[in-house]
Amino acid sequence: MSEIVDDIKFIDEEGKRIDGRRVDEMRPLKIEAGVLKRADGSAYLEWGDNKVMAAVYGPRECHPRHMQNPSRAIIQCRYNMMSFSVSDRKRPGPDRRSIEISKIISEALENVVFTENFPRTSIDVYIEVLQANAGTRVAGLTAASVALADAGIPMRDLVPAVAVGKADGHIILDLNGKEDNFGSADLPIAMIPRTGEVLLMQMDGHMTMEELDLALSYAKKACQEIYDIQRDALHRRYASQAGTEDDNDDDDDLPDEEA
Amino acid sequence: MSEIVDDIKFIDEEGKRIDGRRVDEMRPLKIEAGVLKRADGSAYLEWGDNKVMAAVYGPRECHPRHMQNPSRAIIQCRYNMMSFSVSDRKRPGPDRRSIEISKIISEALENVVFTENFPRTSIDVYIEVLQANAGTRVAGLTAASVALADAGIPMRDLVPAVAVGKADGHIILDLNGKEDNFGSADLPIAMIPRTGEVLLMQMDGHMTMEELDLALSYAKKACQEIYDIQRDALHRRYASQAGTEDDNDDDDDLPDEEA
Amino acid sequence: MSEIVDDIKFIDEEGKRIDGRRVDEMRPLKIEAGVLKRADGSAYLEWGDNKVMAAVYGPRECHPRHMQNPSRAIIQCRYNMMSFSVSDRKRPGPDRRSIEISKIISEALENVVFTENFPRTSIDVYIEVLQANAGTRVAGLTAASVALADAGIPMRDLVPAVAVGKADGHIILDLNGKEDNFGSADLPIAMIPRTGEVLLMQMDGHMTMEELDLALSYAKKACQEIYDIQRDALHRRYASQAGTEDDNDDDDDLPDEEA
Amino acid sequence: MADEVVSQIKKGHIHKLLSMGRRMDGRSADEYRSITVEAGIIGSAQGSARVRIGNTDVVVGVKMDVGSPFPDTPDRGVLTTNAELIPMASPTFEPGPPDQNAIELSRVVDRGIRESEMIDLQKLCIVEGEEVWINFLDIYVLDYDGNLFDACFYGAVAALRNTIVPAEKHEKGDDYPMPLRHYPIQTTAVKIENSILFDPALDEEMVADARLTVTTDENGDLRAMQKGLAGALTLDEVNEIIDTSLRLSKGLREIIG
Amino acid sequence: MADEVVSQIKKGHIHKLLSMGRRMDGRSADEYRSITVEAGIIGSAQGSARVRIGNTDVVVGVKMDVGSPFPDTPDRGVLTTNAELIPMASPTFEPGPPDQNAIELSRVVDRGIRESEMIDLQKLCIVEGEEVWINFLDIYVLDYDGNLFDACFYGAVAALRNTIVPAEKHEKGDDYPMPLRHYPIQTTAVKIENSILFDPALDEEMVADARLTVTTDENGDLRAMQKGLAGALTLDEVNEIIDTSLRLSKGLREIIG
Amino acid sequence: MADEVVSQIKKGHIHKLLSMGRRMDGRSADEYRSITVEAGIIGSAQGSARVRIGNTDVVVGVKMDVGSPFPDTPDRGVLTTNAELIPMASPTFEPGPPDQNAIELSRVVDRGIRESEMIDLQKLCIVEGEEVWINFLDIYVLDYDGNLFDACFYGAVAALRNTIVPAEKHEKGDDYPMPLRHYPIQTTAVKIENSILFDPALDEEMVADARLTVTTDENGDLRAMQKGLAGALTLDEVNEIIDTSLRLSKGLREIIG
Repeated sequence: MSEIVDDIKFIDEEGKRIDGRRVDEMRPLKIEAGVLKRADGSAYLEWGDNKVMAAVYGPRECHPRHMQNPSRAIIQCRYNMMSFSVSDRKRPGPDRRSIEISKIISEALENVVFTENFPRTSIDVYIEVLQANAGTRVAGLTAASVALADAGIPMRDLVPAVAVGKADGHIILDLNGKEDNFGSADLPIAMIPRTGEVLLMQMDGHMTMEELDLALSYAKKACQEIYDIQRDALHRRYASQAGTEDDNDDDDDLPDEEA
Repeated sequence: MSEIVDDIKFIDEEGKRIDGRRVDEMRPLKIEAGVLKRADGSAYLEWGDNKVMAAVYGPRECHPRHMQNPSRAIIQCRYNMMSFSVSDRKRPGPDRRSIEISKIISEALENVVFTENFPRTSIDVYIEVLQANAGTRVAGLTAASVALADAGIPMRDLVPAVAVGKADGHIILDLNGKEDNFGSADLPIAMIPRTGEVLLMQMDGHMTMEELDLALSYAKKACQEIYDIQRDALHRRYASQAGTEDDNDDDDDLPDEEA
Repeated sequence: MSEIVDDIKFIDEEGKRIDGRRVDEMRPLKIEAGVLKRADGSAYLEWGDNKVMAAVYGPRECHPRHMQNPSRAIIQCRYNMMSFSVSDRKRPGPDRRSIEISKIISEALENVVFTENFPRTSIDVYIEVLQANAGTRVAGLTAASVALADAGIPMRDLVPAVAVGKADGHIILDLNGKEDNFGSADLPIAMIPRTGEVLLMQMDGHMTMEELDLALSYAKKACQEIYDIQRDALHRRYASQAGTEDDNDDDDDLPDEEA
Repeated sequence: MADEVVSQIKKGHIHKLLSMGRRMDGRSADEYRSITVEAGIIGSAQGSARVRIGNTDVVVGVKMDVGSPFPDTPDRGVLTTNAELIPMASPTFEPGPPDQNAIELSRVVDRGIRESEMIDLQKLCIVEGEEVWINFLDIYVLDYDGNLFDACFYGAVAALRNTIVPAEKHEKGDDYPMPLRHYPIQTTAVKIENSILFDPALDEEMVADARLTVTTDENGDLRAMQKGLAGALTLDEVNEIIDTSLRLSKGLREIIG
Repeated sequence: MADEVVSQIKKGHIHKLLSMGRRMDGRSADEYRSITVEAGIIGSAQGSARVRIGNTDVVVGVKMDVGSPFPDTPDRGVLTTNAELIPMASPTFEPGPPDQNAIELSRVVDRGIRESEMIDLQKLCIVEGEEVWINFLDIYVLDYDGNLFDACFYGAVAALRNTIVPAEKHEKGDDYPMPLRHYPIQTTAVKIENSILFDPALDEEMVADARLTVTTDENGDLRAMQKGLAGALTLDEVNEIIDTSLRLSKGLREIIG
Repeated sequence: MADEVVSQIKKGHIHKLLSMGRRMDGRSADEYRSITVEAGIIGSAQGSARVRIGNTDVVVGVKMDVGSPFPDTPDRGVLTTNAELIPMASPTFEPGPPDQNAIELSRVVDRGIRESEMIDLQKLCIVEGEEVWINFLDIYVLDYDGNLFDACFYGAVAALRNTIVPAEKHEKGDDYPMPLRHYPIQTTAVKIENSILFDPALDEEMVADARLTVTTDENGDLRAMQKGLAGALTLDEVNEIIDTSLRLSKGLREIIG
């Protein structure tokens, strides 16, 4: 969060944001599953002006050896921003921010994958941000869980994630680039709609307890919405794989063994 | 190739170059084999103002393990310019240029070594440029194949290499430093005289098809000349090793099993 | 040693140094053993304005494997200055100076540890300089040998070390920061009092042979003094471990099997 | 493998105790171990502190230098936070550049300091767009027995409160204390099965399912949070942790002060 | 080992097909797979393109900044090319800095762009000896199914043709299109036993003996070449590949446009 | 393991010879192997030398450039010494940045040059506080057969004595020889059991207990020392080595000259 705030008007008299959204309205989100050939699973996502590709390899032999876990698979996520995805060119290679994000995304995904089915292996998740416009970590996690499902990896659920923030004194859902740069709080969160479980959560900035409550309520609603889009992407993927004979709307083929 | 060209005269009225050579004339080339004690094979080369040392270790256990090839030896070449070998001091350690050169030299040498005789091993070739004056990659490859032979590694042939280029509108053989800096094309090439096989070839700059033909004909002739100097270096090496009793000119002791 | 010397007065008319010491007088030295919980052994040292922590782990499995010695343990010391321990912030991570110091301290400690008792293992010694004021390498070695003893590692003796130097034309013992910066010679040395054996010695600057003799005689006396403080630290440590019933001054519980 | 077995046994033991409402060292669920703060112990630093929470032991130093501001904040000083998990502190820490654990740690500490606006960075501007004070906040862990997040944060806060801007040395006028605006407090809790435990010791951390670090200010407002580990928290648990954090923060603020 | 066996079987299969004059996917020897070019897809870049050749998928972006020229070319802009073989694209790609394959790839693409004098670097000089435009040409491989050399080169050409110099943002006057002089085209062929195959698919690359990449300009002149792999080419084969490359280049130039 | 066995056997052999007062190659204890110095062999360097001691073979080059002085020595040129133990020179040397052996080697050579005040660094100041000559002293080991400390030191001394400051090229007036004040000499001895041997060959180094490198000047004063290896030296042995070093230094100075 920048400290230079609040002289810009982010919410107009009619309660509309600079891009015309309501405070609790998400940017348009599109997800397509199964977009890469070599990867075991993949998903491409456009969310507002974010463009994110996720790919999954595994379960496969874990390198280096000493990281193997004898009782389960480990999830190794690598979140990366392409050099041209941001305003000033970013040097290729991991920086401290991307290493932290990779870690918390790995942890969130570990929660839903049945890692105990694949001892000693690694499930590798690669997230590449082609174009960034606020909220890339939640976009990456949202895409990654679709890619995991596309790879056929047994999961107890999908992981939708979204950021809520604060600008111009208002709690707003799914900050865009400008709102993020000049806003005064940011709270990325991943929540499983069915159980209300929080798998990823960070916060920085300044929020009262009341604002936090509002923010979490926005996030909860949005995660349900994102979850539906994730499921839809997988439906379309399975339908296209299965051809025309199995183009129904039944949920049975989705990876929710514990539903 | 620099783009600043052609206002310098590289060929005079009599067809002579700035160092007095004809367009199809090589700089003086001297090779000495067996110049280092610890290495399994070595060669020192002076070619115009280039000074290059090559050393070979192996076949020996391949590190790291995962690079081992179960059916043959791998050739690992490391081409390096010493920091003081060029006009402006070069930082020690590999740069992108030297990594590319190391790769293409490794590939060229792989062609002639009977790698299938030594599964799971590595044959390590080290090329150090003590002083550089255009054409160091072909000088390095030329020296390296002599060092391989000196190491007693079975090879089907030696690999002579040379650069042809273009300056002042003329195709010229074996560019020196000035011709290289201000020339308009460079074509390093390694060719086995007996078979005409091309093992290494790169080109950058600007050449018409006719110029390419001329360049390749110069290269072919030069490679034969270099090849003879390589063989001569090995003869002298064997003669000195064998002492006086075996100082003949016979080719039989050279590594050309398929001759 | 800086070359800018000698216009500062380091010894006054009464033979006293800028901090009031005589030429052959050490700065106050305090050592406490057993100050960390996780490490197998540890020692904290304050020596003038130096503050140094040493910790020992091992003998333990040696990583990487290829460094294992089949007939004995290896000693791996890592000397490090904390970023804020010096006047201008030092970037974290090893620099060339600390790598050299780590090497010579490892060698000195190898002399006294019965490494042959622990084949294939590593004994890891970590020295952290919290605050530096000249003589940190000898302070580190002095602390490290106490930490080794605290770890219960069999040793034939402790290793006291001190620096002697030259400033203002005088040989002086245990240079402080100012004397070190503007002095004209520095001679860090580790010597076992009982045998007079020199385990670590470096010198830079300018000394006549007579000055060297004087310097070594100062060092010898100081090493005995330091040795007594090391032993005292271990006594206090053992006493506190043993509780009140074994609070005697007997040397038998000290690690000098060959005494 | 052996580690795995020991870990399983330890886990069983801790779970059994927790089912009886007890922790291994006898603390209550929201009780911190003994905290000691020694400020100003490093003379070569502009500010410093050594903080112990139980056996966890960290040292923090602040070095200040004059340098250029970032282009997008020309009128503010710069804060750079680094944490080193040196191998002295634990058999599991390895030499080398900070790994993902060290990076997360330093970023969480940095976020707590930065987002609370604890430092008045505008008062660390010397000439707008040209010269500002650069703060290097360096954290070294000497002994690791759990809850590094809080130990390092308290060390950072104590070191900053103790920092003197070295203006004279740089010929920028008289020395003055680091300009501070807030005194944020942070707590860290873990969830083990259905228990929420504050200030986890190492053994508790090893078997924890989820972790939540919460930073609040004097007004009881949120300044930063970081959830960690693969386990989930319900919103109720999140709220419970935040409430307890606020309750604990007054006592902690007095200790760190 | 298993890889080795599969590779042997695949090699046998490909050789058998080739002996009957056929390729695995039914193409003729000088036929490219389907090529698609999407230009301008990255709004945060000054120029960009995503290129697919069959299943091979690459994205290229151009970022421009103002900086200092190299001392020996004070009146020219700077071109820096980097290729990242990210592990997303293939199970054989590993994280980390570019390896020798990525370096060769980026240097071959760079050479084709640079030696063809495609960019008029003199028009990217702002103040001689002081300020010029710096071009970062960054290539990311998303999906690797063979012939990266051409896919990346086409991506680079398409991205450059689509690039707008961001002069306004840097207060250097009005934006203008990247100044280009030539439209070079590159082809890559491999030799497998006695067959020369253009646009090798991954399976073909895995068993190829030699590789030749040829860059030519609109006049049919050579601008760059790179031979790769351990196999040999005869001069006749070199000439055959160059002739075919020239023949193919017109069609390719229209597709990349 | 095999290495260990061979090493034990070699050690036994060397010890047995030494007990009879002999070295493997027939030298006396204080005798150097044949030393050859070729100066000025690298035209692209400002100074250079190739030095062989027996089969040990090193090449040293000096490159000079104009740059900024260190803030604390504004009126002096800068010396930077680097030694590369390239894998060409020994099967035990590995590619990569300098390891601890290479670093100790370069620092010992540097210390001998620097502490002897061999170079008059003040004469390498161009404009105080702004421009000075930067000396890069780069050492490459081509063939390693023991006693690199001395070979590299002699190479450095010979290269410096042969260096021409490239003032004209940098438009700083006429070229002139490197300003030198002293001609330090260094010797290295090892202790094997109770013998002190100068100029250890590789086989001797492999079984040595302790090593002492001594640098002295023309006046017979000490300028630098470095003890190495895990073995101990008595003060008597230290004095014996220094005495012999002084005795040998005249002859060595003439050879290196």
